[in-house]
Formats: sequence, structure tokens, C-alpha cells
Amino acid sequence: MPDPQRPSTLGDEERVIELHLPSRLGYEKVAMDTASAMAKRMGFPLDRVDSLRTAVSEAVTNAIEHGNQHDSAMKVVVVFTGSDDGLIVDVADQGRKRLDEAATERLPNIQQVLQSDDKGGWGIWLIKELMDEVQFSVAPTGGNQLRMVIHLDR
Amino acid sequence: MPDPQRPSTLGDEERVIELHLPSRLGYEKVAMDTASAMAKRMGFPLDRVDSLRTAVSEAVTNAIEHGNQHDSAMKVVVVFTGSDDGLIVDVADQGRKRLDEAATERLPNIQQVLQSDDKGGWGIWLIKELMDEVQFSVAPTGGNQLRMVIHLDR
Amino acid sequence: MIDDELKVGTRQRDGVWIIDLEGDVTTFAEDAITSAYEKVTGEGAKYIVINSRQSDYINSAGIAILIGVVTEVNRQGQKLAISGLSAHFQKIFRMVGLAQYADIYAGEDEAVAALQKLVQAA
Amino acid sequence: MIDDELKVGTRQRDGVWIIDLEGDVTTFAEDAITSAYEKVTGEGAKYIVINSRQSDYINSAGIAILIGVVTEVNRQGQKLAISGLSAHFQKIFRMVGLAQYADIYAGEDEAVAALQKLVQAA
Ligand SMILES: Nc1ncnc2c1ncn2[C@@H]1O[C@H](COP(=O)(O)OP(=O)(O)O)[C@@H](O)[C@H]1O
Ligand SMILES: Nc1ncnc2c1ncn2[C@@H]1O[C@H](COP(=O)(O)OP(=O)(O)O)[C@@H](O)[C@H]1O
Repeated sequence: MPDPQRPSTLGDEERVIELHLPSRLGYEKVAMDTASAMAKRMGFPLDRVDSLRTAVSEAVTNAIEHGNQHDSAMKVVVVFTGSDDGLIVDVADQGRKRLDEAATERLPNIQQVLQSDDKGGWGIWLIKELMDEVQFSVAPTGGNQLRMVIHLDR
Repeated sequence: MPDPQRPSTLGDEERVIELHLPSRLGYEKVAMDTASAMAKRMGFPLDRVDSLRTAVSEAVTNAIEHGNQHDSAMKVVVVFTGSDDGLIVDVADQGRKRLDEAATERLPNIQQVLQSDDKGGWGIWLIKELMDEVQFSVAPTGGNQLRMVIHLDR
Repeated sequence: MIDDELKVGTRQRDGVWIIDLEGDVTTFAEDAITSAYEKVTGEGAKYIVINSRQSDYINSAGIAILIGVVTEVNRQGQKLAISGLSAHFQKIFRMVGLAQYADIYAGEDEAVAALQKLVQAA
Repeated sequence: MIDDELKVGTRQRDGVWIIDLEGDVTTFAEDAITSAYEKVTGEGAKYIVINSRQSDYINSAGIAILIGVVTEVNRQGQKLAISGLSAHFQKIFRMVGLAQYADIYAGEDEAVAALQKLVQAA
């Protein structure tokens, strides 16, 4: 058997996993499952894994629905970067619709939502509540990008 | 809430999921977990999911070890194509070493292996035993490509 | 292939109507959940339990559907409880504030027992 | 991050040595498994159980390591049994032919009982 050649240190680039998904609702579940499989293997406790599952599914759903407007020719790209400190997940769409900054700062309120016709608007707020860090930016490819970070506390 | 716009038929292209992994042993587990999460959601029975896990991990391990020679700058690309009939998994490396056709047709035998210094050589044979269809080809990118198909029997 | 359908069932246990949800609670669940709610309301339901059976994927669109049910429940003067959620989704439902409008119970039996007390008091 | 270490332990139960494996059985497990085998052999083990505790990832490199152990076991005139494998890995071990050289038992107790019969007969 050849020597497994396991280097003791690794640059970030070598730890990057990329997942390309079609812009079709349902495929956010693949990103959710890949994220949770990685997080479990990295030793995150189960309640943190559940939080990551919800955050990833919300971000990918938004990329499909809003960023790519359900255009199935457009891709959602999810990049996982693991390190000893935790896991970074970047979700990028192709930006058919530009993410409005105000939308990232809303604090939805159930009393108001009950009066309103739109019962939604919980996704970004949930991601921010559940993850340790959340940043919005423009992806290298020009679309919207959401970066979420979950720390390994040990 | 916007109409989910769920089309009743979809071209193959829209159902394709791509996973890019660094050429480092251990990352085959990410492919294995993504494959099994998809297969479970597609309704494969658990013993078939286990077979797929083993086949995918063997193919990705070969791509890392042999095809990309543990060069961590090289990627392994795994493409999952789901359909009503089953799941196709393509595993492509960047072909630092070309897969030898004879290697794909070996029937390892434990009596012989016990006499030999190399106790390995089970990977490709196992993939062929466990999957419904297996094909070897040259990837569009020039590397080795292994396609495995697992059918949904219903 | 990847879009599990939600299975929704309705049944009655001594004055309490139960809406069973099995599968993903996402935007695709809207018609099924709304119809089940309308069905039990048409049967005269005053006390309703939404009972999740192994729904390990509830997203914000699913939560929006349930908030829609709460709106109707308030309008109709019904009483709603929710049961069967995992610890994670119990937490999410509390974060969102749904727990202010529907008591959350771990199991169906507890939810039904709590509502039956109200049936008897009525 | 992604490479779980395998935990290997050794212990004795009335004349039978047990090598416990917990974690991934892959190429990274080679030193740990070989050392554990050499350790129990050094202690004079004649009857050995390799007991998998929740190893849900065994690949062909791991199988190659176990075939290496079988080679030594044959050379040393020891007797080997394997326990604790999931149904899937029991199937794989049979396919490969390992079951011809090491009896496969669902649980540790069965494996130990079978080998103890041989201890007593010896
Ligand atoms: N990837 C995205 N691209 C463009 N717009 C987005 C994206 N994600 C979110 N948005 C905008 O932010 C709003 C709030 O998103 P969210 O909190 O997830 O709630 P909801 O999706 O239910 O409206 C959306 O309605 C949309 O206008
Ligand atoms: N992706 C690949 N690229 C190049 N060569 C390969 C690849 N996969 C397999 N091979 C060749 O086929 C042989 C048999 O592979 P396998 O059956 O998996 O056993 P093992 O990896 O233990 O040798 C390998 O030793 C290698 O020479």
C-alpha cells in the first residue's frame, strides 16, 4: 500500500469543497445534508448541526427563489471551507435579482406578520440568529453571496 | 409567497449536482455522505444505500490516490444525476496517472492475495459487484472517469 | 425525485381534531396543510392539534404556512396546539414567536390532554 | 478535520484476546491495527477476536489491512474471529472471502463463546 502522504498542515485551498446545484426547490436539501455530514464528522454537537442545516437550507432556498428566480439553467454554488476553528459556508447565486441591503437587516415580528398578507420574511433573520457570523457580499461571479460561519468551541 | 413554479418534467441538465473535492484522503467521505443522502431521499432501500456508499468511496479514493497521485492542488469532481430510474454517479480525476484497462478487469482472489505482498486491489472489483452498471472512460477534462449507475427498482 | 411529498391526515380524538404532518413542511406543503385545516374547520373543529410525525425538514416557508393557519385560528376563535416537533424545531418555533399563539407539546398525547381540559371546561 | 482517527483497544476475556476497533478502518488505521495485533501476539494470544464497534466506514484499504492480519494469524497458527460488523460489512467480508479465514459473528459474545469452546477443547 502506498504511503498515505498525510501532510500535517494544509492551506485553506486544499480544504475547500464545492457543490453546484440546479436552481430548483428541493435541491437545497442536498446542500443541507452535505453540510450536516461534514459538521458531524468535524465533531459539532447535534444541536449545532441542526442549526447549520436550517441556515444552509434557508440560504440556498433564497438563492434559488430570489437570486436565480427559479431559472433552472442558473446554478447555486455552495462552498464549504473547514478548519480547526469551524466551518465556513458560502452560498452564491447568479444574481438575477440583487439582494437589497434593507432585507438583510429586517427584524420580523410575529404580531405584525399575523396582520400582513406575507407571512414570510423569516429566512435571513433565522440564519443570523443561528450562525456565529453572517456576511453578505457580491460573489466573484457577480451574484449575491452569503457567507455563514459556525465555530467549533473546544 | 410566490408560486413554487414546479415544472412537471425536467431535462437531465437541471438535475445535475456537482461536487468538487480536494485530492486528499478523507474527503471521499464527503462524497459518500452526499451520495447516501441523495439516495435515501430518492427512496433507495438501506442496503442499496450502503452499497452506493462503498462504491462511491472506493471510486473517489482511487481518483485521489491513483488518478491525482495525492496532489492536493488537483480536484476530484463527482457528478450526481438523478432520474426516476435511479442515480448516475460520475467520478473524474485529472489523470496524473492513466487508468490501465487491465486493472478494471481483475478478479482478485483471496488465496492469491494472501500469498502476495500487496493485499489490496479490491476497489474496482467491489464497485463492479455492488453497482448495476460501471463504465470507465476519459473525462472531458482529460482525466480518468468512472461512471456507476444504481437503479431504482419499483 | 428530490421533492418528497408531505403526507397530511386528519382524525379526531374525543373533541380534539388532529392534523398529522409526515414529511417536509416547505412551500410545497401549502395546499395540503390549508385543505386539512379547512376540512377540520368545516367539521366544526374548535380544538386542533398540528402533529408533526418525523418531519425533519421544516423551513421558513413552512413556518409561514403555519402562521397563516394561526391567523385563521384566531379569526375563527379556535384553539391550536402543536406537537411532535424535534427539540430543534421547538426552539425555532419559540424563536419565531409561534409559541405565543399555539402551545407546543413534545407528544400528541400531552397536546390532546391539554386541549381536552379546555373542551371539558367549555 | 475530516480524518477521524481510529481508536484501537485490546483486552482479554478468559483466554480470548479482543482487539476493539472504533472509527474508520482505512489506510490510516494500518499502524494501529498492526500494533494491536503484535501486542496481543506478544502476550501469547492464540485466540483473537477483531471486534468492530460502530465502524461505519471500512474501505478496501482497511480490508487489505485485515487480510494482512489473516496472513500473520495463519503463519502463527492462531485462530481469528470477527464481530460487530454491520450487515453491509458482513456481506462485503463474505464477498471478499475473508469469512473463509475468520468466522464472522454478529456480536462479541458469540465470537468469544465460539473461540472459548476451542480454548477448552485444546
Ligand atoms: N439570494 C438572494 N437574492 C436576492 N434577494 C434575496 C436573496 N435572499 C433574500 N433576498 C431578499 O430578501 C428578502 C428576505 O429574505 P428572507 O428573510 O429569506 O425571507 P423570504 O424569502 O421569506 O422573503 C427576500 O424577500 C428577498 O427580497
Ligand atoms: N482513478 C484511477 N486512475 C488511475 N489508475 C487507477 C484509478 N483507479 C484505479 N486505478 C488502477 O487500478 C488499480 C486497481 O484499483 P483498485 O481495484 O481500486 O485497487 P487498489 O486501489 O487497492 O490498487 C490500482 O492499483 C491503479 O493502478
